Amino acid sequence: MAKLCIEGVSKAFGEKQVLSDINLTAESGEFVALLGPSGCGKTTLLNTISGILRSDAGRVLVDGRDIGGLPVEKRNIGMVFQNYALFDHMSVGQNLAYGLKIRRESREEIRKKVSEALEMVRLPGTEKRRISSLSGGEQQRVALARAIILRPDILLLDEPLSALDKNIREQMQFEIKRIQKETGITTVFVTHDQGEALAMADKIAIMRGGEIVEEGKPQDIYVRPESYFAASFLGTNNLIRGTYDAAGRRMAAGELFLPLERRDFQDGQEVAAAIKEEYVHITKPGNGLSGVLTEKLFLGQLVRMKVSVAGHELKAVAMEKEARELLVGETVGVELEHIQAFAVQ
Amino acid sequence: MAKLCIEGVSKAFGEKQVLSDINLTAESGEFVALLGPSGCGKTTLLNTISGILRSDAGRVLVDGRDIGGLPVEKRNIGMVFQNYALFDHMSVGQNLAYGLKIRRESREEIRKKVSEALEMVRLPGTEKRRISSLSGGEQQRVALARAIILRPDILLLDEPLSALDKNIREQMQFEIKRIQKETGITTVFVTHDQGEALAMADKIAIMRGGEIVEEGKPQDIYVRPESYFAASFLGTNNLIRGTYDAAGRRMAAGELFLPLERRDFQDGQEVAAAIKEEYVHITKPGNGLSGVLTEKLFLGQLVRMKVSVAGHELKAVAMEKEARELLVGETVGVELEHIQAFAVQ
Amino acid sequence: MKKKYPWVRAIMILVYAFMFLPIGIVILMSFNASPYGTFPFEFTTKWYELLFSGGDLGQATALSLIFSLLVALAAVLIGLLTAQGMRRIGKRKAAVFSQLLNSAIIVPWLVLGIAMLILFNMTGLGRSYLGMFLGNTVVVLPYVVLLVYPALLEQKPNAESAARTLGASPLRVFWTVTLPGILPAVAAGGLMALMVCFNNFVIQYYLAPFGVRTLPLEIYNLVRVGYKPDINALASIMVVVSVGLVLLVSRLGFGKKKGLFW
Amino acid sequence: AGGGERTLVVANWKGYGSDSEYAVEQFEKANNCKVVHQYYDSLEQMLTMIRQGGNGKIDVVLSNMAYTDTAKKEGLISAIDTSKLENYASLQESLKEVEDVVDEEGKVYGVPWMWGTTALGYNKEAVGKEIDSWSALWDEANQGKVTMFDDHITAVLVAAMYIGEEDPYNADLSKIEEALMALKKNCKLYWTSYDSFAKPYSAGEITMGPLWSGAATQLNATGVDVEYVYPKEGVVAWTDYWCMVEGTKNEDLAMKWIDWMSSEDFQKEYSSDLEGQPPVPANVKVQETLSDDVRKALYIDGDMPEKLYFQKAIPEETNQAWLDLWNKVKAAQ
Amino acid sequence: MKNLENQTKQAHSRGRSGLASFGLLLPGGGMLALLVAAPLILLIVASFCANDSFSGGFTLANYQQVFADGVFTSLMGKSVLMGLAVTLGCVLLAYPVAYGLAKLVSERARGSLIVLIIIPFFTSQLLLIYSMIVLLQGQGPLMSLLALFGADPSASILYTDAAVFLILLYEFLPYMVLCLYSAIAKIDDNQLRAAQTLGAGRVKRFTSVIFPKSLPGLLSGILLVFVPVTGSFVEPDLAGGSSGMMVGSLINSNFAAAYNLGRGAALSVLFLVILTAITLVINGLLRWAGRGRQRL
Ligand SMILES: Nc1ncnc2c1ncn2[C@@H]1O[C@H](COP(=O)(O)OP(=O)(O)OP(=O)(O)O)[C@@H](O)[C@H]1O
Ligand SMILES: Nc1ncnc2c1ncn2[C@@H]1O[C@H](COP(=O)(O)OP(=O)(O)OP(=O)(O)O)[C@@H](O)[C@H]1O
Ligand SMILES: [Mg+2]
Ligand SMILES: [Mg+2]
Repeated sequence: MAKLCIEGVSKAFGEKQVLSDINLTAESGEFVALLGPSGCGKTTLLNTISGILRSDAGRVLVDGRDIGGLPVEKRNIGMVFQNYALFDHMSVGQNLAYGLKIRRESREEIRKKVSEALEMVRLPGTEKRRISSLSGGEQQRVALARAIILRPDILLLDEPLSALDKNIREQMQFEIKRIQKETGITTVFVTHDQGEALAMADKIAIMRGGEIVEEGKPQDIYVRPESYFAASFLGTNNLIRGTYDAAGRRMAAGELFLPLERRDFQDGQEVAAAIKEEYVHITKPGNGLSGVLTEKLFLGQLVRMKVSVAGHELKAVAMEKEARELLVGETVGVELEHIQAFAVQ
Repeated sequence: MAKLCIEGVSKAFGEKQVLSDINLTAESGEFVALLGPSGCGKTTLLNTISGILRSDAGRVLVDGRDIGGLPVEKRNIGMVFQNYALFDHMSVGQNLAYGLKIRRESREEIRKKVSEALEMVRLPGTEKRRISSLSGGEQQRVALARAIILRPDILLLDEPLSALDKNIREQMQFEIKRIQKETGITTVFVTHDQGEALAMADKIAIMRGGEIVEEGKPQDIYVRPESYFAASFLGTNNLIRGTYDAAGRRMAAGELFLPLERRDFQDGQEVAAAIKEEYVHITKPGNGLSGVLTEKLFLGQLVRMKVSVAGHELKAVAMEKEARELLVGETVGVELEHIQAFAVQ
Repeated sequence: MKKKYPWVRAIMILVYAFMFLPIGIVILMSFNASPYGTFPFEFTTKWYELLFSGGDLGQATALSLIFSLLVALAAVLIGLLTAQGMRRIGKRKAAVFSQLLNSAIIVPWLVLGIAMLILFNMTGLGRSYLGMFLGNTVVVLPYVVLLVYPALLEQKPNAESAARTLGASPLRVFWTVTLPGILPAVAAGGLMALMVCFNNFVIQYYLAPFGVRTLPLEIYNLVRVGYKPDINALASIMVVVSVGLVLLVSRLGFGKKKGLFW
Repeated sequence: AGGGERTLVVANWKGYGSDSEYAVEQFEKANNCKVVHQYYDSLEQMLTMIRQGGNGKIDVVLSNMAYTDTAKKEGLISAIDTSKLENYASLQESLKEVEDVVDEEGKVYGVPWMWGTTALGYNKEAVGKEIDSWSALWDEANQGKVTMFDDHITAVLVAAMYIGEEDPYNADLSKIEEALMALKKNCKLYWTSYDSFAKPYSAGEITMGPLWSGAATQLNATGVDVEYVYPKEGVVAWTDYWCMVEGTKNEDLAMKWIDWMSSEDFQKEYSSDLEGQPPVPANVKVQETLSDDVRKALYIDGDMPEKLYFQKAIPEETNQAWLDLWNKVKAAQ
Repeated sequence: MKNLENQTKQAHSRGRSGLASFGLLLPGGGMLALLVAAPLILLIVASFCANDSFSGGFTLANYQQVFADGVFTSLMGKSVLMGLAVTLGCVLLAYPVAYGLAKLVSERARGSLIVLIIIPFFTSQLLLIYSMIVLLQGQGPLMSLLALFGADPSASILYTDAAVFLILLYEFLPYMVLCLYSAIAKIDDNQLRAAQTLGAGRVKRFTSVIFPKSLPGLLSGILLVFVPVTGSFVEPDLAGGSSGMMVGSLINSNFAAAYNLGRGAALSVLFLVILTAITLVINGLLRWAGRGRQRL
C-alpha cells in the first residue's frame, strides 16, 4: 500500500546501457505490467527497484521516501522470481516463516500468519510438505505467499508464470490478480505474454532497449497505441507502408487505400500503418473492400484467415462461428478498423 | 513415407501401468498430434515407438513390418526432443552430418545434403556456427533438420516447441508443417498446446491415463467430440450437470434448460454437458435466453465475459468488436450452440 | 555487482597469496646461492646450471610424469566405466557405491600403503611396478569417479537418445556424445588424479620396486644427504610452466565453459 | 656398450661415495662392465631388499655393522675369501673380522669400508664457549637451542653416556628415560636427516646436537661453521662393510668391486670430496697419506676418543624396548 | 523436467542392463575390493595375530601393548585436536574463497583461479613443506618482515604446533575450497536474492541458505581434510619441534623403524576406528545444525 515512483533511473553494465532514464509511477494499490521483448531490461529494472542492483543514476521513491540508500533487506519489497527461488531445503511452512522469523515475530503469530497465507493461496494445511513434492503451480503459489506474507510495500513479480502450462497459468493469473486485489499491494509485474499483461494489469508499460516507450491502460494501449513500436509489438499485425494523401485523408499503399483517422501528416509523407488481424473483418462480398480468401486455419476458438486485397495479403482472424460460411477461394468483403498510422522517421 | 501401426502396446514402470493397450495408426504422410494432460504417457508412447523403451506387450509396425526386435539405431525413426538435444560440442554442420557419417556416406554427399537440409529449415550457410550461438528457434530448426536429413520412415516430435516464445512458436509451427508437407514424412507430434495440435495436425489423438480416448480430425474432435473427456479437455468449457427431459428433448439444470441434439438418453437420466465458451453468444436482449453480464475482461483479440443465466454463471468469449457495446450489469440475450451432452457413468 | 563483499575479496586475495607464497620462496631460493635457504640473499643461476647438467633429478621427474600420466589415464578409464555403471544402477544403489569410494579416500595412505604391501608380499607380487601402479590407481580412482559421476548425471537429457535415433550404436554414443559432454569433468578428474599421484610419496614409498625412484622418493632420498636448490629450480620451472598453461588455456577460452571443475 | 657387457648391481645410500662419477667410470672401464646403483633409505629397507627378490638381482651391498649380523644369520650374504682381495691387508685391523661380521667358523662376511662417528656438533660463536661434554645438551643455558637425532638407538646411547653408564648397551632404561625426558625440555626439535639438521642450524634456530662426522664435514665445506667435538663421556661410532649378496651371478665382479672400494685410489679420492659427507676411510695407507687439511676436516687430526661405542647388532626385544622408550619420550607433552 | 529425467533413467534401466552395469562396475569395484577392502581386512587380521606370519593364533596382546604406556592415547588425542583445528581453519578460510569463486568472480577468471589453487601441488609436497619452513624460520622472510614492526626476528613460531598447523592448513586448504566451491556454485542466485528481499542480512543468508545448501560439499571437504591431517607425520616430524610428534609417526615408526606388523596393524585399526567414529559424529552434528536452522 504505497506509491512507487521511479525517477530517471539509468543503469549500464560496462559499456552497455541497459536502462536509460526510466520514469515510471505505480499508484498505491496499482497493478503495473512491464511488457517488452527479451533483453530490453525488464529484469534489470526490477532489480534496481528491489536493490539487488544499484542504479547509476536516478531515484526510487516509495511514498515519497528515497530508498536508494537502503540495502535490499531493509527495503520491504517483496519479490517473486521466474524460477520461484523457493528454499528447497525447507518445508513449505519454513519457507513462509522465513521472513517472519527474521522479524522476530512470536511463534504463535508466525503459525497464524503462515496458515492464513496458505489459505489465501488455496494451499491450506500444506505447511509440512517438501517443496519438491509440489507441482509447478503449487510452488508458484508458495512463492507468492512467501512474498506477500511480509506485507511488503511493493511486490515485484518477474515472469512468475512463464514456466507453467497454459491451463495452470490461466488459473494462476486469476489467483494472483485476486490476491493482489485483496491485499492491495502495489505490484509491478514483468511478463512477455501480452494476454497476461492485458488480462491482469491496471496499467501496462512497454519497454524497448532500456527505455519505456509508452504506458497506459491495457485496452487503450492495445487499441490506440501512441507509438509505432507499441502498435506493431502488441497483437498480431498487418504492417503496411505507404504515402499520405492529404486530399483523400487516406494513405496509399500501391492500389490499397486506407482511410486514416490521424490527419497530422503532410501530403506525400511516408506513413507506416499497423492493423491488428482481428480488425480485418471479413464479410459477405459487397461490404467494404473486395478481396479473395486464400487460406483458412482452424485454431479452436478462432479461425485464422488470409485474404488478398488489392495486391496485399492481409491476415485476419474471426470466431469460428463467423468464419463458418467463408470458403477459401471465394470473393469476400473486407472491412478495416482501427488503422494505426505513424510517420516514418 | 511409411504407414505406422501401433497395436495393443502396453507398458508399465514397476507397479504403474503407464500405457494400456494403445492402438493408433498414422497413414503414410499423415501428421498425427498426440494431445493429453501431463503424465498421461505421451512421451512414453513415443519412446516405445522409437525403441528407447521396450514395450511390455503389443507391436509396432512400419509398413506392416514389426520393428519391435530392432534396436533404436536400426529403426530409421527420427526424433526431435523438447530440449532439442543438440550436440553442443559440435557445429551445426557436424550435428547434421552425424547420422550421415554413421551411414558412411561420401563427404561430397554429406556436404550436399547438409546444405540442402539447412536450406529447407531456412538457415542456409550456418554449417560452421556453434550451437550455443543460435537462438531457441534456430536451435529448434537445426534439431528438425538433423532428424529429417536421414529421411526417416517416421518422425517423432516430443513437445518440440514448448520451450519457445509465442512469436517464434507460431512461426515454427508453420515451418514444421511446411517441411512435413514437403518431405511427406509420417509424423507423430506430441504437445499439450491445443491450438498447436489443432493448427498443425491432420489427425488428433487424445490421451488420458495411458489410454487413447478418442481420435479424429481437428475440427471434428474439437466441435463434436465423442467423449466427455475430450469435450471438457479441449477448449475452455462451461460444464453443466443436469437430468434429461425426454419430452422436451432437453436437459434441465436447475432453472436452466438446454436443448440437446443427442436424443439417446432416458428420461431422468443424469447428463453432463460441456459448452465451449465461444459457443455462448451474447447478444442484445431478447434473443435466446436472458442473462445479466457480470464481468468483462479485455484480452486483446478477445474479450472474456461472464454472464449469469438462470442461476448459472457461464463463461463466454467474443471478439472485441462484438463485445464493445455490451456493458457489465446490463441484461443481455444468450444463445447457446454446440451443447455436448454425455451420460454420467 | 562489483565491489560487493570487500572482505570476501580480501580473504580471497589473502588465501591466494598464502597459496603462492611458498611457491614464491621456492622460486626465490632457486636463485639464492645458499644451499640451505638462508639469508642474506645472493643471486645465482648455478642451480639451474646444475639441473640442466643432467643427473637423477631429471630422470626421476620424467619417471614420475610418465608414471602419473599412466596412472591418471588408467584411473580415468576405470573411473569412466565405474561412473557409467553407477549411473545405470540408479541413484540409490550408486549412493552405496560412492560410500565405498569415499572409504577409499578416508583410509590414510600410510595405513593403506602398508596394508597393500603386506598383501602384495603375501601374494608374491611384492614391490613391483605393477603393485605401485595398482596402488596409486586405486588411490586416485575415487577422485575421478566423484568428479565424473555428477557430471554424467547432469548430462543434457536426451542427447544420448537422440544419437541413438540417428543410428549410433551405444558404444558410438558414448564416444561421440557422452564423453564430449562430460569432458571438463573428465579433464578435471584426470588432472586431480595426476596431481595426487605425482605427489604421492607414501604409497610410492611402500610399493615402489627397489631402486626405482619417482620424484617424491628421489627428493626424500636427497633430503637425507642434503638436497641442493636444483630441486627448487626444477619446481620453479614446473610451476611457471603449469601456471603459463593454465593462463593460456583460459585465454584460448576453454575455461569459459562453465566450471572446468565441478 | 658391447652386447656381452655385464652389469653389476650395487646397493647403497644415495650420494655415499660409491655412486660418484669417478668411482663408477673407472671401475666400468677397468672391468668392461656396467655399474647400476640401487638406493635404500633405511637399513631395514636394505635388509628387506635382499630378502625379497634382492637375491640374484643385487650383487653387492653396503651394510652397517649392526645389520650384517642379521643378514649373515638369515643367509642373505655370503662369505668372502679375503685372500683374493689385494687391498684387504691395508685395511684398519681394528675394524676387520669383528664379532658381527664373522661366523662361528671364522668366515668373513663383510669388508670394512668407512667408519664415522656421531659426536657433538655445535656453533661456537653462538654458544660462546668450548664444549667437551654431552652434558652441554642438558645445560639449561642452552634451552631451546638443542637438537637430538631422531633415532632410538643414538638417543639411548647418548643418554647412557651422559649418565655415565659403563655399558651403554645394557643401561638402566628407567634412568635413560629420565635423562631423555630432561633433554626434551631443552630440545627445540629432533632431526631426522642431513637437511633437517643443516637448515635450522644454518638459520640459527639450533646451536648444538649429536651429529654425524660426515655431516659436520659437509657443513663446514659448504661454508657453515660447525665445531665437531668428541665428548669426554664417549662417542657413538659406526662402520660400514661391503657384503656380497648370496647367490650373485657376478661373484668375480663383486669381488673386484669390493677390492676397488677398498683401494687407496678410490678411498683417497672420496675422502677429499668434502661436500660428499665423507667418513673416515678404512684403508690405513689412505689415512696416513691424507693431507692435514683433509684430516682436520674428517676430524681425525687429533687424538681419537678413548670410548668409542660402535653400533652393533642388538636383539629384537631390546630394539623394540628402546623404540617404545623413545616414542614415549617423543610423545610426552 | 521431471519426465526428462525419467527418460534418461528409462534409457538405462532396460533388459540385460543388469549384466552390463555389472560389467561396467567390475574393474572399479574389483580394484576397490582387492586393493582397499582386502588389505584392510588383512590388517585387521594381522592386528589379532600373535606373530608376523599370520600363523601365531588369535591374541589381544597387540592391543594391550598399544594401551600399556599411554603413548597412543595421548598422541591420538593430540592428533585429533590438530585435525579438528586444521579442519576448522580450512572451513573458515575456504568458505569466503569458495563463495567468491562461485558467485563474485567473472566467468572468465573462474576457471583459471580454480586451477591455480591446486597448481602449487605440481611441485613436490615435501618441497612446499620446506619452503614453508624457510618462510617461517627465525631470520626468515616472515620474521624479517615482522621485525620491521618491532618483533624479535629470531623468535619464530617454527618447531611449534602452530607451525605444523599452518603447514597443514596450507596443504589441505585447496581440497576444502574445491569441495565447497562445487556445492556453492550450485546454489541458485535467486534463492540468495529471495532471502535478501525477505529481510535476511549477510549472516542470516549464510546460516539459512548457504550453509545448509553447501552441507554436502562441506561434509566431503571435512572428510578429505580431517582424516589425512590427523594421520599426518611428515609435517609434525619436520616442523613440530621436540613435542610435535603425532600418531602417524607412531604408526610409521612401528612399521619402518622396527618392523612390528602386529603392533602397527593394531595401531592402524584403532586409528581408523576412532577417526571413523569422530567423522560420523561431526557429520551428525553438522546435519543437525543444518536442519536445526530450518525448524519452524
Ligand atoms: N550482469 C550483467 N552484466 C552484463 N550485462 C547484463 C547483465 N545482466 C543483464 N545484462 C544485459 O542487460 C540486458 C537486459 O537484461 P535483462 O535481464 O534486464 O532483460 P529482460 O528484459 O529481463 O529480458 P528477458 O525477457 O529475457 O528476461 C540484456 O542485454 C543482458 O544481456
Ligand atoms: N522411468 C520411469 N519410471 C517410473 N515411472 C515413470 C518413468 N517414466 C515415466 N514414468 C511415469 O509414467 C507416466 C507417464 O510419463 P510420460 O513422461 O510418458 O508422460 P507425458 O504424457 O509425456 O507427460 P508430460 O506432458 O508431462 O511430458 C508419468 O506418471 C510418469 O511419472
Ligand atoms: Mg528477465
Ligand atoms: Mg512428455
